[in-house]
Amino acid sequence: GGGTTKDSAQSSAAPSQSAASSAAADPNAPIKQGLKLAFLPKAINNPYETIVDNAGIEAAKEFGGTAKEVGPSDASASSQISYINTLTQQGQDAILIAANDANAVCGPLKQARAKGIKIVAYDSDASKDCRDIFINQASSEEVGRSQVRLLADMIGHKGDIAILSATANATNQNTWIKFMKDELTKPEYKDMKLVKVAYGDDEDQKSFQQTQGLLQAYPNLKGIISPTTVGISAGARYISGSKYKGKVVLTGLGTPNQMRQFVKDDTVQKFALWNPKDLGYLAAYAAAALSSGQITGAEGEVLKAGKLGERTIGKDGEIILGPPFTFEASNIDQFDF
Amino acid sequence: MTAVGAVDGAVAGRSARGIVELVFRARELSLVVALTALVLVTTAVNPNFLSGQGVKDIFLNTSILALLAVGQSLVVITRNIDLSVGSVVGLVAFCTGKFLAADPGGRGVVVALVLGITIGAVCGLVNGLLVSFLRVPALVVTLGTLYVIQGLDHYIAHGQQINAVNLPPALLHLGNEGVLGVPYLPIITVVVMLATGYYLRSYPSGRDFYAIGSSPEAARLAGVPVRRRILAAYLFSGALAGLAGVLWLARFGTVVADSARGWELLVVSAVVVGGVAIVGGVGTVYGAALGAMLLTTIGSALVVLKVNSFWQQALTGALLLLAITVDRVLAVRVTRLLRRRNARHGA
Amino acid sequence: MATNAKRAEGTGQVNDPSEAGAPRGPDAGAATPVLALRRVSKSFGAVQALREVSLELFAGEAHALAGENGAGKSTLVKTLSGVHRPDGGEVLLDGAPVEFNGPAAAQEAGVAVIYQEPTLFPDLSVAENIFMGRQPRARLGRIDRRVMHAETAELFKRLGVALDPGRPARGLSIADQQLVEIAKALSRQARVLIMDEPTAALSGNEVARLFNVVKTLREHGCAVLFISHRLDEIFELCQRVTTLRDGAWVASEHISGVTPDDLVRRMVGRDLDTLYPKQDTTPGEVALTVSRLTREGVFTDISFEVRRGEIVALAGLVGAGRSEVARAIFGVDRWDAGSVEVGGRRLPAGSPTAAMASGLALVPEDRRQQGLVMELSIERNIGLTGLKRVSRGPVISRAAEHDRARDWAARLQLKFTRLGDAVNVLSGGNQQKVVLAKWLATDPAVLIVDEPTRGIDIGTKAEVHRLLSELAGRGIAILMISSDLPEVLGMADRVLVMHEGRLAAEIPREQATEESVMSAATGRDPGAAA
Amino acid sequence: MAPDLMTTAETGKAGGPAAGGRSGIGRFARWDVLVTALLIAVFLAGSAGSPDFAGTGNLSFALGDLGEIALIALAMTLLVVAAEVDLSVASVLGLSSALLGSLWDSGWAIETIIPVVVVVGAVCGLVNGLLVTRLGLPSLAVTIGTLALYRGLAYVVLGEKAVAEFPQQYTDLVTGDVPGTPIPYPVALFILLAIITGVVLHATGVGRSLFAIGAQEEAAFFAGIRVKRIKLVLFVVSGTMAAFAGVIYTLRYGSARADNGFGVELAVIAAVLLGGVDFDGGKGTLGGVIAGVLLIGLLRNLLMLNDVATEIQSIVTGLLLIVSVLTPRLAAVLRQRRRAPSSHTPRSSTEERNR
Ligand SMILES: Nc1ncnc2c1ncn2[C@@H]1O[C@H](COP(=O)(O)OP(=O)(O)OP(=O)(O)O)[C@@H](O)[C@H]1O
Ligand SMILES: Nc1ncnc2c1ncn2[C@@H]1O[C@H](COP(=O)(O)OP(=O)(O)OP(=O)(O)O)[C@@H](O)[C@H]1O
Ligand SMILES: [Mg+2]
Ligand SMILES: [Mg+2]
Repeated sequence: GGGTTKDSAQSSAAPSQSAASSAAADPNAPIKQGLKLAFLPKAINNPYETIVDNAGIEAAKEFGGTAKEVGPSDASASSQISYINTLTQQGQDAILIAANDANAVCGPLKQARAKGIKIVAYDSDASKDCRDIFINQASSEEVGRSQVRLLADMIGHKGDIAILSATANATNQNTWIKFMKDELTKPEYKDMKLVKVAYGDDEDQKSFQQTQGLLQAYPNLKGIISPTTVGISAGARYISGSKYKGKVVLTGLGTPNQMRQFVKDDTVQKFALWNPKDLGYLAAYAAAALSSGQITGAEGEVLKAGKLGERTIGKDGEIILGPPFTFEASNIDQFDF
Repeated sequence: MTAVGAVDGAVAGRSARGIVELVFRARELSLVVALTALVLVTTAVNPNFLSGQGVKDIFLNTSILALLAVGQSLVVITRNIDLSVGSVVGLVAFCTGKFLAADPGGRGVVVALVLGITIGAVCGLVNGLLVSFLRVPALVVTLGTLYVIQGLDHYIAHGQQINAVNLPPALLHLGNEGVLGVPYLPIITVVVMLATGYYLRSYPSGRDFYAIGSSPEAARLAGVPVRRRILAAYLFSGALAGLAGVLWLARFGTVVADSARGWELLVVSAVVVGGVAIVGGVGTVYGAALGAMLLTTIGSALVVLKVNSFWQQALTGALLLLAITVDRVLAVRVTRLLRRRNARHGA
Repeated sequence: MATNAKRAEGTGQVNDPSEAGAPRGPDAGAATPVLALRRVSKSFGAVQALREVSLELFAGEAHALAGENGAGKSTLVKTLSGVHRPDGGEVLLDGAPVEFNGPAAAQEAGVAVIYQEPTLFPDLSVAENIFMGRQPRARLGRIDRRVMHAETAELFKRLGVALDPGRPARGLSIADQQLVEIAKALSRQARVLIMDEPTAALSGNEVARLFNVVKTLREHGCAVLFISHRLDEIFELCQRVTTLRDGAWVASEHISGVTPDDLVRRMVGRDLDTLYPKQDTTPGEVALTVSRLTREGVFTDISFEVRRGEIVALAGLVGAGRSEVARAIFGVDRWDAGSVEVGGRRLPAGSPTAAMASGLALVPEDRRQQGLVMELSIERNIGLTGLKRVSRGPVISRAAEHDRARDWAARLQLKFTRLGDAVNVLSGGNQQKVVLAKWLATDPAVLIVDEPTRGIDIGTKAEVHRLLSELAGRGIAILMISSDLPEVLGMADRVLVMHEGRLAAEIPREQATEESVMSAATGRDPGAAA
Repeated sequence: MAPDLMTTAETGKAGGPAAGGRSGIGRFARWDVLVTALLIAVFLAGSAGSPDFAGTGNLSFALGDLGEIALIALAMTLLVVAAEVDLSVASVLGLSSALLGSLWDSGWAIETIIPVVVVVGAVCGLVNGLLVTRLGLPSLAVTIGTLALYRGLAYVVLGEKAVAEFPQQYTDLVTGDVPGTPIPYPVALFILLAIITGVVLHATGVGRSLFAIGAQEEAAFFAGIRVKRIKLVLFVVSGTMAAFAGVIYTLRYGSARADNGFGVELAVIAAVLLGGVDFDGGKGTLGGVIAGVLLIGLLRNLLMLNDVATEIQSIVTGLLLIVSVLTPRLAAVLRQRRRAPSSHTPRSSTEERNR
């Protein structure tokens, strides 16, 4: 019948063109002085995000700009919106955002861009057409697949496994999980079975109980992947105090400070992460380069990122920080974040 | 004739009392039945649920919520409410953690407990003073202090995290070990619950709380020190929230500012499911603790039963509604029974 | 009569009893009063409730306090019991000034009070209600429930009350609540017992028992202050009487020296019309028909009719189920069987709105819970039953609402400061008038009044009676529930008597006497049954 | 908007006896007036302190951000005046958002979806209402239960997904301004509904009944007011309004998710209480509530513009709530001291109640 449906809306909507790509880049332009950058993390009380943002704030000082961190106290989609609006009103030069919801933040971000504000997404991407660049901590594909490899090695490619994720609609998590599932279809994992994806909502206590539930519900569980810093530490804590210690292998993404204790007491053998400080650093440089006109976010441009050297912008305006690093008992003491 | 009437009345009255008592007991009884049914069904599906580890987990999970519910029920019995408990737990867990982490060798469990309970009690004191002496509505005040304490907590924490490695081992021991296989946490909760319950039932000052909730005006006329009791209820609730904060830290080891965020409604749910009337005057701390246990056990059971995790929340809500509905229907039945066996028309 | 008039003159002019040499207690002269007020004043905002009132209570006397509604009796009681602090003057205990800083302090000092409005804990058992704050203790300070229940049962036996000490107070009728309050006060074994209209909700039997108990107490040296609007009770129980008018002391005198007429004159400041001026009317067609109405466990098989212009009284002992019948007819409670017809049309069960639409009105017995919204203003309370009438379209006309309230306040001689004041600042009697106004303003065809003059002073009572009679004269059918037997006999064209939830008798006006009604009410003489 | 506000506050004499005298202090000590004064103060301070604040762009943002809270607060005011509360509103909002997303995703026409979603909201309200009125359960307990239930159902409906890409003409409708004015459509709608609600509450028989029900339900029932039916309708209205707010929310953010509007119920309650509505029922004005909503919203906006940290914003909101109930209380005490220096009159029974 009549009316506006998804199909009719999609067919009529013209593919929106990114406004940024119209201007030409000048790779040799100097970085402007006194740039004002604003980091907008998922939530300000997430320790991981704090490390990232503080590194970015430090980086801004390096190139003579100022940066600040503002944000909501809960990681909900809508609470970031008022902050984007306010930052737009304040006339920042660039907004760096770890989007809680790729689409919800889109409208306000577009309005910001209309006012000439550059948008850099980091950690968790916003929709492609409402940001200039996405700084990906690691290739999503690489993260997903490597986690499965890591776990498979530890459990001998055999047994039931589960995933303990953050919130059910976190963009980055879902992308990783997609690649994990894909990796598992390969023949070498034919004896491994993914029995459950659980959500701990990035809340410590909830993740703790989810782990507990998983272990009870699936007595044959051999391994858990928790690709979120909150989840892996909560999971490790439960396992270390339970009878499952030494029987169930836990891996995922975590910070060394959080996990040190559990690596030392043998609850966890290996886990991975990139250096969050580098992520913040790179994002700050990307924002500065965009604002100064060195890059526009088009594929193939090269970003000069201070001490990190150069990174090439990939497809869809993505810059990849680097491969994730695997921590284990032998190397963990070299890190402090 | 009088004598006959009186005797008749007494006979009819006794059976009526029996029914009333039964209903009061029935609340706790029906909770126990529901809990047993839940555990049995879950165990039938997955025997692991009732394994040593499983039982231990149920009790560990319940302890903190039950402790908060015990404190909250005292406040609710006086016809008030304390929405700030969740924030207090967060504040205490973080502050105590930070304090201990500064010198994990020198500061032990006792210091942590004293500090935590003191912070909690101070929060309770503020609530209590505002509600009892300045007579501002409890809901508004504690909603206000919820925001204030939460803000304070976040301000102090500012994205930091307390890690278990930095905490004194004795504290973590408290959270995860026990005597003779029984963890300390539930022991603490049960002791607090029994002591509170006994006090409320058997001591005149304990009855004051019920009197105030039942009719504040009558309580004042009867010479009950209304303000002091309300202050005491908040102080107690705050102190227990402080204790819960320390236990939280001990159990989870790693804390950020967000511990127990949003728990205020969970605690109130537990109390209501446990049969404490939200309008005051009725209920026991045993019921409240059982309510807390039922709520947490439902959560655990649904995971074990492999119920789609999206259904969990919906089912929890539905069960809460079921609990209060059954309660109400029972109460109406009893009232009708009382009416029919009316002492005056009796026999 | 002449001597009385002279004394009234003498005392009426002097405002200080000590100077006027007011009569002393039984052991006048030597004894100091147990409890006394000296020149006590108290005001609430603009209202001066007490002005320089003095009063002395001696051991072993029953002292009555008389006055119109709003004269300040309850305020005086609350001042004596430490609820209110006086603005000026002092309270003396055994001759020495004391300052009670709360009800608890007064209780410590041996003052037990029955307040005008029962204040019970609905969720606690009756026994706990009685012993709250001073429960019998067992070892380690624990409450000894067994002793508590036993003592309660003992008290109830003395008062002849058949209540179970273990039942919760919720659901007790007003009368039973009042009895529990009485038991509570008696259990204190106080030196001073203050009773603010304890009998307002009680019928003859309970009153008689209460008086017996009070007399015993008095003989044991207890001082009693008694407030009632039923003058015969004052004359039966008390030795002395103090009268207040508009917050001021008028007289304190021996009861033997005054007649009821004197007392009324002191209270009201003028002579009164006859109390029960029911004119004879010829009843018109049937306005209300109740047939075989039953609500299980409460009343059974109630059938009667009320005609236009008729006042039918529903009499019976407390708890006979009269109020319940009224509530069911009006639709507040559901009935299990039977039917109610108003003007020939059947009413649906359980809908006050439908009852009102067909011309029924109910003045309920509990004005604080059922009659009034205590926090709303006088005019809004009166307007509440006629929101459609004072509206233009959907929007309320404030002017119409105000006029309606003003007219009725004037007709009922309501004592108020502003129509915009909340009803909870009014005295009990004046609150009752607001309830009456609220329902009379609906212009009903059938008016049910449940204890219409409970707590109303004698002057207003006459006014209410005149009003009811006038309404009947205008063709309204009136069903009146009353525990005040003289009122029933004086006003009713017919008396229906209920006993234990059944209609025991129907007695026409000519045959209605105190004996015939009481015997039917107590179930002694079923011969008179309809 | 300001004059409209004041008249609504004026008409709300239902503030009742406690509000009392017409004297300067008495008038000032009323919550709603106080909150309005605070609102004006915040507005002036904001305009003086930062040039961006009073710009139409910013105000339009700030008001738009408040849209859903304000809409739900209207219905909530009616409920709280009648001494009930609906804590499930945020969950109904989430459920309606999830349903909208799920139906849209499965190819329904948006013109069909919106009415369906609103009807579902009404049904949610009806369930609340039936539980409260038919079974006589306390609404606080019931709606804590349905808060979990409806949010859970939202997850059941949409799961982990986030549905986006709603049709342009509809998203424009909720983000765009009424032609020729800087007023966003949702704000215009809100003004319309606020006027209707204000008239109903303060000038009609139904409004009177609400105050009576809130102050003394039994007496209202005895006066022939259809207490249960009115309450039932209020819950349905509340559910409908929440679902409608959910539609606006979803379209405005262009993202349908099960967790949309999480925790909004406390913000709404805070605004209503800040506006001077007594949680015991029977007292309050709509003008006060509107002032309360605006005050919370503008203050947050102002603090954000000035880079005040989130945690401080939360502290300020909390303190504001406390101060808003404390000030009239202290003013009353002071007044009493002045009038009768020697006495500490205990208050009447109604004031004694603490909630
Ligand atoms: N709390 C109060 N606030 C304001 N006014 C009050 C208050 N209590 C009593 N009043 C006023 O004081 C006066 C005396 O009231 P009080 O209750 O003492 O009368 P009363 O003699 O007991 O009357 P009744 O026979 O009707 O019970 C009345 O005008 C009443 O309106
Ligand atoms: N809500 C209730 N629950 C249980 N019993 C009740 C309730 N209300 C009244 N009763 C009982 O029903 C009986 C009839 O009460 P009702 O009030 O109708 O008597 P009454 O003849 O009007 O006497 P009075 O009004 O003087 O008390 C009483 O025994 C009373 O205790
Ligand atoms: Mg009185
Ligand atoms: Mg009666």
